[in-house]
Amino acid sequence: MSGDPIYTEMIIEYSRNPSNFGKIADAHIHQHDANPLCGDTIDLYLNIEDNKISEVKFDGHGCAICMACCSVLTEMIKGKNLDDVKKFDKDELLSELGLQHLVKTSPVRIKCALLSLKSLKFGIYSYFVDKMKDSESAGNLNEEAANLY
Amino acid sequence: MSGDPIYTEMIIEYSRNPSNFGKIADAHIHQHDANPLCGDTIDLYLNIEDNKISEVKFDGHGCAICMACCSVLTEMIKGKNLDDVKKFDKDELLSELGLQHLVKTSPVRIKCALLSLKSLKFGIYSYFVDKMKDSESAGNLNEEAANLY
Amino acid sequence: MQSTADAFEDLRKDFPVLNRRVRDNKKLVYFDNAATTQKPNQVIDAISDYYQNYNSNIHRAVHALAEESTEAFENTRDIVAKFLNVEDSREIIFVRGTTEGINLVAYAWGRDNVKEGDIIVTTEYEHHSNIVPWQLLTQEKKAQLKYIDIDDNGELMLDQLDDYLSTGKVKLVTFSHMSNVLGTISPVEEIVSKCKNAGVKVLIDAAQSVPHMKVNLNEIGCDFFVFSGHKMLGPTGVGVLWAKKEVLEKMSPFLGGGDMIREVHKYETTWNDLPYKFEAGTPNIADVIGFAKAIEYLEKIGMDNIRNHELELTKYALEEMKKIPGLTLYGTKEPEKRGGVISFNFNSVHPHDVGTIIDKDGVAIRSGHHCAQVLMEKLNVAATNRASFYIYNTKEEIDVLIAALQNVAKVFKL
Amino acid sequence: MQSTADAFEDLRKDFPVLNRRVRDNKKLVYFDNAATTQKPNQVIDAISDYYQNYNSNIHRAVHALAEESTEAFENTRDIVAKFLNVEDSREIIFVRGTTEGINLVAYAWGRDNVKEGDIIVTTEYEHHSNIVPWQLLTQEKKAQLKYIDIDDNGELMLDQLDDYLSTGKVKLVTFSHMSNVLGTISPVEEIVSKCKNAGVKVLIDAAQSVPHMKVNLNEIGCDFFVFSGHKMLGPTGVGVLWAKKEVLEKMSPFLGGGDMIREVHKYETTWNDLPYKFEAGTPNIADVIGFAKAIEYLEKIGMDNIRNHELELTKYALEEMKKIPGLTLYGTKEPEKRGGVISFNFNSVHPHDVGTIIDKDGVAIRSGHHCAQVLMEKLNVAATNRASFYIYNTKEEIDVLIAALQNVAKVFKL
Ligand SMILES: Cc1ncc(COP(=O)(O)O)c(C=O)c1O
Ligand SMILES: Cc1ncc(COP(=O)(O)O)c(C=O)c1O
Repeated sequence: MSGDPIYTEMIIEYSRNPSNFGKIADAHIHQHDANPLCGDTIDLYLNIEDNKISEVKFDGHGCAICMACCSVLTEMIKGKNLDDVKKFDKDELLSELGLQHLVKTSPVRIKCALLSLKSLKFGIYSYFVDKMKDSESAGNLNEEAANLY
Repeated sequence: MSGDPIYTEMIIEYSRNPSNFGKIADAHIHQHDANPLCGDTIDLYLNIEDNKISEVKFDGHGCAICMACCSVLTEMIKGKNLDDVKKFDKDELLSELGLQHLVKTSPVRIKCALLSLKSLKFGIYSYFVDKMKDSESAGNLNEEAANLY
Repeated sequence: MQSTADAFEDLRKDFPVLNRRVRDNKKLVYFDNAATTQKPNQVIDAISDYYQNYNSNIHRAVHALAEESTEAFENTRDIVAKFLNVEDSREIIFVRGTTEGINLVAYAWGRDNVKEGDIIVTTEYEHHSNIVPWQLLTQEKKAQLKYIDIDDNGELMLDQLDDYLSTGKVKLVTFSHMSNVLGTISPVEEIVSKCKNAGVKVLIDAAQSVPHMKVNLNEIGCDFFVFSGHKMLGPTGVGVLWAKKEVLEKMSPFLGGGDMIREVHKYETTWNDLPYKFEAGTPNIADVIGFAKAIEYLEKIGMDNIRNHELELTKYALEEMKKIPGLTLYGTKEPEKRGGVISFNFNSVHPHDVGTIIDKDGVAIRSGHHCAQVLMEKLNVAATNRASFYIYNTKEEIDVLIAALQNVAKVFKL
Repeated sequence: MQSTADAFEDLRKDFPVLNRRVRDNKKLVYFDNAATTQKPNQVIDAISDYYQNYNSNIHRAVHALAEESTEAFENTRDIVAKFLNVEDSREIIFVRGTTEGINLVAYAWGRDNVKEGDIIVTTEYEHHSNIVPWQLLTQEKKAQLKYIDIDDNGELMLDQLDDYLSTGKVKLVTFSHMSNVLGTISPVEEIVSKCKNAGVKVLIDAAQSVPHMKVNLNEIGCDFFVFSGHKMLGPTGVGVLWAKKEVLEKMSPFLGGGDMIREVHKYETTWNDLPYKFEAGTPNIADVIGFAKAIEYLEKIGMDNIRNHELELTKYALEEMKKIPGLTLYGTKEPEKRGGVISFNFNSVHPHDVGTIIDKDGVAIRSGHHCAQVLMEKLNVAATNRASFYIYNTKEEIDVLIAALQNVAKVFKL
């Protein structure tokens, strides 16, 4: 089955051994989200220091796609500046795993892929509201998260 | 249009000049009913003496079929014994006006034809309950009225 | 499109039922369009195609058929949104029809927002589906239901609205965009701006307007907007409730069940995003998909062309009917102020009898109270006859109606 | 019918979608029947025929088309009543589906009859549509929602029901006739008799039973009974609520609008007779008419034959699946106690991934929580795979599923 457009070595590997899997006690940001279509749930934990993502973990149940995307997303944002993270978009994430085609081919599975990103955006949204008092950025994040799929 | 199976001379005539049209003040029985399909309403008034229909009138709006049937029904039951009236059935009424065919040909118009009979049955039903304490007859009347169309 | 009358004549071929012969082999003249319209092959075929080729439940499964049906279903939402000029298609909620849509608002918004003493304003020319839900709500909440009366022209007396609004107790004003009996087109702009000034929510029953004229929801400024697919070439069993996202988000859910949830636990549940929060259970998938074809069909003709076509028919019919002795016409005399709906009575002949007699000539009109008994009470009649037009109707068909009415006079020896 | 397996093979020709090729030209194997079933030509054609020949709104008009459509619509009510062995077809109420039916009861019966402190009993294996409406109701009324748990075999622990009933506070016991995840068939007789002894009302969610086995409502003795047409060869958008006349007559109406009224006045309204009191607005006419053909189709095969056919498939599938290493089966091991629904998990592979991979081989199953998250919590999984069978499925198709599952192991290098 080499050449499977979804179940690449990389995705299977991540689904077995997800990166950054676990909880952060008393995280600055804790976002819970669910995919109402399949029952998958994830919890995303972020700590922020000096406007940077100093620590990130995720926890939950999900399919291989969801687990791989959570893994890659957390890897990609770790240590990043909040301003960069806030601009992070779905193409960056999907292309890292070669999953851009899902946008067109699978309206159902794309939701598995982007659940992580949606949680991230909603998670830092609250942070922008409460801590940064930056309602413009917050508004954008909220819109983006809602329109992701 | 001679030979019209519904709009016979007799029906047109009754619709112009209904029999027993009007109210009875303080009638022993007053039954209001409506045809929810078209908005027609009738009020049937009955006085009972010595177990006989001593007086009967009806009032309301209705189509030619409804008016003719009300007219004929009231003519037919006036002076009749309650026990006979309670057995009165739709064939008797419809055949008097040559409208038996409506049962098969027009599920909508049959309701116009039988509104009068339905009111009669519901009207004397209450009388059998309250005055005659004859719950068996009352039950039958109620069933008959509900199943008329 | 080619030039109008011909073009409209031409589209009759898309409607198989128009070839029907009824009763004694009479050509069908279908003038009961305000009740429900006929359907073009494009819509009928889309439904068959769905069942023959990709029938599947939607949203949740990952298999091929489910992806295809989900896409076709959600595509309809986008088509509806574009048709109404709604930017965010998540504001489009599929319901069975106008009746369910209004009840949804009465339950999910009304139960939370209407309190004892509050006022809900409706009008005398409403359909029962825009009266009864509010009677139920106001009775339950000990609130008050008030009516905007109509004048002799069949138009709303808007100064009454001012009086109601000035009490400060009005929570909702709800009215039909076009009366299904009189054809009167309501002064939407004026009503909405009065309500907005007073901070009052507005619901528009658009069952009779959306099928017949261009509607731009981005401009109207109402809060709730409801209509039925079957009155605009679509299948039975599909309707739309539109409301602003902010309003929908704050509303409690209506029906509970599958698809409207995010997570269900034994004792608590969180709600899904819009629009799914309000679409519990398996929806009417096939018919929603068919409905898309109805909208595409209408858009191809152009809503302005449709309005003009109907206006022409209405003018013609009014002219011809005025010539018939003993015929009473209801509603405004100005055709521009009304849609293609004409209610009338004929001497003292009961509408039911008129309906039955002209049906023998193949003419299908509606006779009755048209689910508008409050209006009937106002007009002081039990019922009226109603002829209502749509895109496939012609002047020749109106001539058939006129001739059939003459016949009624003969039967009743008038 | 000719002898069984052949006869069932033969009816595949009535289902056009079964000829579909999906993905890389794979033959479709449709095992998602618990979500929705495919439709035979007889049903599809009946819907087209309605739109092509006699489409009209029902009940109120006197013209030819309205008479024909009204008769076909009401005829379906009689057919449903006979199918369920219900004597009085006025007890048959058309709704959109199971979800709307249950919500109707929760609103129209529940709001009047459930008070603070009262108990409503449901089960751990319910579909969300038989949980969420009761959560909403009990929360609103400050009543309590209690669950009958399931044992390791996936069967209800009925002694818990005894405990609940002994409190004297139970107003309603509601449960699914057959679990849509485990396939478990509930012990209906026992539950109903316990409830009747306690004077407690019973609702049966029959979404998964009526399509697959003979049901005799005259014998069951429950108070409310609900199911969906689309899960039994019928069109989407039609379902049935049955309840005893005495119960329905005492109930408040649910949706307000046209057809459900007797007389509407400005400030008060009287209700129409049954069943119309609960059927507000234009119903889903075409699909109700199509639904009649689905029932006729099932009756021609015979519900007992259908049950046997599915039992055979289920036995075969369970045997074959047991041979697959790493495959976990849920629910009772005794095929006679279950319907044709098999839920399973495969090693640690997430059901979504299983679904996507076998879909490439043309096999359509469902992967997810099946709108039964309370049950998922109990089984301690987020989701399962579910294969569910119907009349047109074959053993050969089960072989395809088995082969496809082997493939999943290859992809995940198990
Ligand atoms: C047991 C059960 N109850 C209720 C439902 C809901 O039925 P519907 O979606 O047709 O309303 C389903 C199917 O999804 C079911 O399997
Ligand atoms: C103005 C108006 N409102 C509401 C309705 C009800 O629509 P439906 O029966 O499709 O729910 C109708 C049509 O019957 C109507 O004309």
